[in-house]
Amino acid sequence: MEHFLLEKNRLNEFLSALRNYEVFAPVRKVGLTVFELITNPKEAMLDLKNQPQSPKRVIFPQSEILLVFDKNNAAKEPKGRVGQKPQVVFGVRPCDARGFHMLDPVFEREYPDPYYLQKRQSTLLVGFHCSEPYPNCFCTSVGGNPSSPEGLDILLTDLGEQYFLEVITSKGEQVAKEGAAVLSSPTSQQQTEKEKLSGMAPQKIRRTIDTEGIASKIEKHFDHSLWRELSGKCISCGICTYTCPTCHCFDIQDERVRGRANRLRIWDSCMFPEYTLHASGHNPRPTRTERLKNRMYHKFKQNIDLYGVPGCVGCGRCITLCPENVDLVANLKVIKNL
Amino acid sequence: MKLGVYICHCGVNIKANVNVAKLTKFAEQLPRVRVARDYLYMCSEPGQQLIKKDIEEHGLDRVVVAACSPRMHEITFRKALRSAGLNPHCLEIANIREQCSWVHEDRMKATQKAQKLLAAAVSKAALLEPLEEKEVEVTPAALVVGGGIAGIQAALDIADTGYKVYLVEKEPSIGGHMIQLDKTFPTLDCSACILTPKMADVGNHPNIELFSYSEVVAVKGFVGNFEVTIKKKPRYIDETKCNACGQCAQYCSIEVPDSFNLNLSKRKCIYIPFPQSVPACYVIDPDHCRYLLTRDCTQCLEVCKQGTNAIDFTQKEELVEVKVGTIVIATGYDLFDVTTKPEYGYHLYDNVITGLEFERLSNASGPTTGEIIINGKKPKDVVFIQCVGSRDKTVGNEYCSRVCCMYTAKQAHLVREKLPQATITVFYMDVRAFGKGFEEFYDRVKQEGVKYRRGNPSEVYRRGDRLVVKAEDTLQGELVEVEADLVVLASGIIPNKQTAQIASLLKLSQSPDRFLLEAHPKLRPVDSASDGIFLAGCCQGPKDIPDSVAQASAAAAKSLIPLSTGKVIIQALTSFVQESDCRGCGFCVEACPFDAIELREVKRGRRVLEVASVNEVLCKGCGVCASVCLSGAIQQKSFADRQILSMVAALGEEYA
Amino acid sequence: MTENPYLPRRAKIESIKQETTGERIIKTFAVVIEDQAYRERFQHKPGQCAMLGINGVGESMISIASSPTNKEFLNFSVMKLGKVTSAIHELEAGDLITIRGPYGNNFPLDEWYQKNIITIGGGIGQAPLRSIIQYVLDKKGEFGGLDIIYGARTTADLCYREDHFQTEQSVFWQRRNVRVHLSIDVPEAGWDRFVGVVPDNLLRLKPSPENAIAITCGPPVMIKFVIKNLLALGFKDEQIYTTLENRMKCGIGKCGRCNVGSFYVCKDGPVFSYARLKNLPEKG
Amino acid sequence: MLKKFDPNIMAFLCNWCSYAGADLTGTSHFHYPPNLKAIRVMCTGRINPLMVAAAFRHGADGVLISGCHPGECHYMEGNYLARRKIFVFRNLLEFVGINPERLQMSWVSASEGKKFSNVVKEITEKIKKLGPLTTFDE
Amino acid sequence: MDKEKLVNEAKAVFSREDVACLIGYGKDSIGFRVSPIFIRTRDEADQLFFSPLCSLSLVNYLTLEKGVLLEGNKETGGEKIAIVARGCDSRALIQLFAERGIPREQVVILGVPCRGTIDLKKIEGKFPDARNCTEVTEAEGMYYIRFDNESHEVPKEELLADHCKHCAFPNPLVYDVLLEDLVDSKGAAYSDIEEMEKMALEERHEYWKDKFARCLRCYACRNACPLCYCDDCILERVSPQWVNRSVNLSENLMFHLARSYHLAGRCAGCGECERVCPVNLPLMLLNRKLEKDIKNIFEYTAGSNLDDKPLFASFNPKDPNDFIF
Repeated sequence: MEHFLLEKNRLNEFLSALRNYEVFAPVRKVGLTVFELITNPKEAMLDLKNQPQSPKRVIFPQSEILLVFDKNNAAKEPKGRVGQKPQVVFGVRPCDARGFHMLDPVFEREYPDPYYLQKRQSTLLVGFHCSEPYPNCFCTSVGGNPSSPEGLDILLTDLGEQYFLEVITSKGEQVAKEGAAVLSSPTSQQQTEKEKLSGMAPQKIRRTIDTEGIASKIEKHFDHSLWRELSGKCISCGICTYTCPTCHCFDIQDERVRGRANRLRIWDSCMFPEYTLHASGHNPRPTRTERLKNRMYHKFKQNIDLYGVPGCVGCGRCITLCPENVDLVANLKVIKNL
Repeated sequence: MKLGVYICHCGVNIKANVNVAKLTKFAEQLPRVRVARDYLYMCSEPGQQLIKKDIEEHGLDRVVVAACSPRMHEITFRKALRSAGLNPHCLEIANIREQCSWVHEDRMKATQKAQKLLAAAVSKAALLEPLEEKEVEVTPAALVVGGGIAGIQAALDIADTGYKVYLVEKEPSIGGHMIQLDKTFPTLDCSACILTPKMADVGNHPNIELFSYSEVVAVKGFVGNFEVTIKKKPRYIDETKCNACGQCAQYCSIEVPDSFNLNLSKRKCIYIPFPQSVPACYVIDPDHCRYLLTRDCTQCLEVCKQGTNAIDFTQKEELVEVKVGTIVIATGYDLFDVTTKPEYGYHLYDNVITGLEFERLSNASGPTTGEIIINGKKPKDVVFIQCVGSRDKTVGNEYCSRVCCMYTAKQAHLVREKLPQATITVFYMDVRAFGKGFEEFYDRVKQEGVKYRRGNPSEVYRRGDRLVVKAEDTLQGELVEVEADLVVLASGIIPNKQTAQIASLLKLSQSPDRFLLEAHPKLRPVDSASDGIFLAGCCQGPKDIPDSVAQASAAAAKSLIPLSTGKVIIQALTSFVQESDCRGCGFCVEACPFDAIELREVKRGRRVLEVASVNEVLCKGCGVCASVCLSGAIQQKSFADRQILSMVAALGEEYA
Repeated sequence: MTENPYLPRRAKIESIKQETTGERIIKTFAVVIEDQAYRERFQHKPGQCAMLGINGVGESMISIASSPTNKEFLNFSVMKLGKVTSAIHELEAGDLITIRGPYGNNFPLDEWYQKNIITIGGGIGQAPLRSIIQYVLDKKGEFGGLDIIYGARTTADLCYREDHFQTEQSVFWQRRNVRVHLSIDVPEAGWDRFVGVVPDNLLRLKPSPENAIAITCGPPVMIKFVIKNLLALGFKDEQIYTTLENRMKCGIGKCGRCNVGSFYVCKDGPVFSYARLKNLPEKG
Repeated sequence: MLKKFDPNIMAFLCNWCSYAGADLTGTSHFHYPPNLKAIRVMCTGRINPLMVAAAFRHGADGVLISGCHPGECHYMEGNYLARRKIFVFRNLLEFVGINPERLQMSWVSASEGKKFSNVVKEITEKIKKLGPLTTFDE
Repeated sequence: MDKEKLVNEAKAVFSREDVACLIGYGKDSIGFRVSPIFIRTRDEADQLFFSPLCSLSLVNYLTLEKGVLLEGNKETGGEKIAIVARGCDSRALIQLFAERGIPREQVVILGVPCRGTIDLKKIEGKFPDARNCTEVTEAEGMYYIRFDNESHEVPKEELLADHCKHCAFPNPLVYDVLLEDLVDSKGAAYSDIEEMEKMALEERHEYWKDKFARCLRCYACRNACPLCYCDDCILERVSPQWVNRSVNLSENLMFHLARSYHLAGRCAGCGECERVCPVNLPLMLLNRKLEKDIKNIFEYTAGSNLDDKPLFASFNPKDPNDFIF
């Protein structure tokens, strides 16, 4: 695909040129960087170092109306779902882009999920080469790479004064066309510079784990008493799952407030005891031990069984944000060494 | 789930301001509603018939009536439900008359509001649960605490109906304050003469078991099933043997102040409080008896041995348990301690006395055999000071003692009768002569030459051998000094000193004036807030004799209701605990005004936990517990969180 | 765009039968899907489930308790437990309910030609078994014998009581090797059949593993002991089938919660042979 | 055209005093605005401030809690307990930027029919001035 | 703190008491992180340490999973739990004891007088690359920080956790073993709350709206709170449904109003809710606002006295009445 050069000081012009798109970008809100719809390119915060939440919610929102019930309680699909404006998500880290790759088969296979898929198809991901990974990043251990274009439509690499812009997909090409006015061609030197940066990127990842054979270890030691030790600190909150770019579990609830009745899907977390609680009171995963084990099983065994890859992109958020320091990488190492 | 909705026109009362036809149509489309009807008068027989017929034909599970206030006809409609075989608690009423059609003029808006009220009622109705009204058996006996006139009257009324009564009096004889009085106002009958026959009736009544010289020390249980522990103090005399011959007292060498005469005279250490005492039995004062203190005197024992041999120094304090269904509290009052008003000099001058002391002085059986003699002389100038300790914020008693005005008038009359030459002055703030014959009596006394001066004396002091009462006459607007050789302080009534103790024993409340609190000041004046416990006489507030007797009879009648029906119905709106949600924090236990909740141990896995448990008999259904429960484990029947929330949600929706 | 898998269809409740009067109330609903096209598309096989729901309240995954050979209506036996099932219990005949499905796998009936079928059920667990019982009865020629072993805590907790009694007493069915073995856990006056838990009844009856398939469904602890006893009686792993039940929300393998090992019960289950089940890490 | 703001006010009235008082307002035919809709509870002590929050969420612009005068509670102390909870909750509302005037409390006895209508008038006026509560719109 | 003393006292507790588990602080392998550790034998006590980095409260582990730790150690048969507790933790413990959340006799308290703890977000922000052997000591208003062979000095104010700045209870109010001499306490200060109160109502409204709109409803604030320990939180029930599952401003506000109201008169001020929040909600402002009002008006301080009646189960006839018609 094509390569371009974008002068940093013309980035706003580039974004403004995308007027046929709704542009989502990281913005700073109350001391927090979150992906939101922006109306002015200046709102974008291109500090990739501080993204406690992945852009997952742009396509798979935390609360989403599935059905609307009218006065007679007949179910209708919500208006506005069809024929949405295409979206651009700007400032995506390569790991988070891979996250969408992990979500895709879940929502595509067997019973295609129109809510996710429509948005996914009409959303374009513009990513940044990740030059300054978090201390807890371990993407290279789970098949990722800080400069990986996987899952992205366009990848930008910071060359100092310019961005090196790689078009990855045909969707990306369309965007490059719309912003063509501010794009130029890179020199071969810049090309080399970019490649050099890509080559260096993996070395910046400081946490590693050899995931080879983890799946079988998890299965083999499923009833090991060690799981209890690993989960001792866990307080069953939803931080790890809600900030995870690949977690997709949801709850479906009918809600009625002020006469508005909807069926919604809302993120759920396998860390919550209620998640598997039967109405009878029986709970197949009654304690943190079973739940933490299930999460690791899901990511590093079930996902491989189902889709051939671990359900983890190594973004490290669950480690960084865990209030009690439950450390996925450390835990994997414990299992690995069993 | 099938709901029926019944909308009342109430003649034109509702229909005029609420579009009933529209409301009925609206009701039809509400969830779960099977039938919606409107009718001229839903509470009428045909109206109720409409509901009953639908319950039977459509198999309705819940009924919603939109009509007048539930405080009007909830019972009517509950009965209708019951007679149609539906649990009476499966009813919800939407108040579209008092709180809608009668208070709003705009018919459209009133109709809209009625829709909301109805929708809320329907949504709650769907969540109502059938409730059971449980019954408990009643022990056919009553306890009366206090043997003054109120306690005597209550005990006799209950006993005469055929129920066992346990009457507990802390003094050696019943009679209370009334037996100490001379004449009663305004009729001037002799107090003892009208009381002693009643006392004798008590003593002789086959249904009354009298515990004199005894106190209640513990009460457990609840209406219908109280378990009472009574402490009998030792008299050192066998009640069954003593014939009150009085020989013992003649031989007793110890003399002590006679408390019955307010220490104005002396009595022996072995004594009978007064000649007509019931029981007619002597008692030994353990604080002064030489045998009991030092064992160096056996005079009485010896003389009694020759007679009935009733003296028994081996007697010990005894605890007796009785079971009763109801309790009447008639613990009476104490006199205001006039020494807390030092300006009146009671503690300094012998000729400053209290009203009750005057009663003994004036009483033919009193220390002076009825002659008004003070310091050996008949007083020439007598001053009465009213409101001593009543209506007085400085001593913390804001209330009127209700009897002082009249007893002062009576005492002034007695002075006039016995000392025709004396000058008599009464200082008063207001004269409250509100009772039957009171005003007439007050007039009579004034005409008898008793001088009433409006003003609150500031000081009583000695000048020479006489007293001077200094006051501002607020009618004349002048400072006056009145000389006197007898000053009578109309001391007010305060709650019995043991009231707080009694209140905590029986879990009763006290009003701010420290008297026991009635369940409702207007409608339930003799009930306490605890079921099965009733109040009679001055324990509830100052009263004169007829009022005390009336309240005593009322309390007796009230307490007879459970005794005669033989069972009490436990109201259904109690709280209940979802044990699996309870974390045993005890917040509800602490919050319950009726001590109806306790923590009970249950096993959960390996751990033994405590969970709340509601005593439905004690629970009054206020729901305070439910509002302090953090885990939502304790709920009130028919007012559970989910039921209230469903109404909130329904009121929040907009309806066309 | 593809069909919205979350969109339920309306179905009418034709009739309701209260099955139990015990602590847990079970009602069996006969429902008919309103939309004819969807009704025709809704072709289920014994063992499958469907999402029943009430718009504005929620949905609940319920096993289909009737056989596909019944073309008139679908049966669902619903135990009153949570918010949704309580709301379903409030419904009356003639009311509307919503449905989507059928979901999950099914019993491999094609592989069971001329085999003896033994169903071992407990409590509400008889619901999915009823589908296969009805199927086998309707297609009796395709199968060998049928032993229906079923128990509940008390007689008040027994589902499909009349059906079972009828089949039990029917000479017609006795001649065709259909036997019913009912039990209750605690003795009751007038009960002349077995008293004791279902696994014990199974041991007492000692069905032969020869040419047989045993299908069990019930509370987790019952299933555990039934399987143990079946193995003791000589049944092979491949001859034992069970159905699992987990909390479900979407029914289509996306919401995550119903996984057992790498399978989603809603779409890869609920039917598991013991051969498959025993290799799963979690067993409910 | 801008729709005139017609506030939705929910009230929790205790059975013994304020509900009876509100009934007396009716029997006396004192008028008041129809914005207020009452929910009967046995005692104000039953009211959990979360019910107030729920009322706001479900669309109330204002909430009134009314019970017996201090010392006159049918259950002796329910109104005192309610007062303390409501006081704290009002402060919490104010702290998160919700005008505490939206949560009103009154003591209305069974005999104060006139007072009840005045309370309703006053609270309705107050809420009208404050405008709709939009915090819970979403 | 002297590690040796801590370890020795912990070991002594194991020798003296029938302890199944000791909950203390252990150094995590990475950066400045400190983890709760669960010591089950005497020898493991060597892992314990305490430093200004110990900002987390351990009390919630006592009640986690229906108090699973209290079920004792099946191997050793111990029945008691020992816990390292700072001033705020001791308040939480008192409150727990008073509410019968856990019996006093089942807990052995190793009290630590606390000089305030470091906000992990602040120190990680300052030294994002610190990896190994981090160590922090405090002296005279400065933190001395060593890691990866570097050493730094940072004024205490810069790193101190916000809720520690206003701490009125640095010393444990209840303990079985006191690990250090008591430190001076300043008494309650609410300058932050007073600042907020000065804001215009609308301004505060906007402030909180922005905050609550970010809430993920991950329930970390609740789960980390030592006093949120219901087995089944009412805010997650569907009947009655106080809070819908939807994550939006309205439901989030419902959740947080309910959460802070449920802590009124109960919050021990440990700051866990705020510390664990992944979206930095200043939840302690809410808790401290109520704490302040309750202290000033009702003269009530949660977790200060075992015999106090619950705030909302008691009243004073003289409670404020002037807001009532």
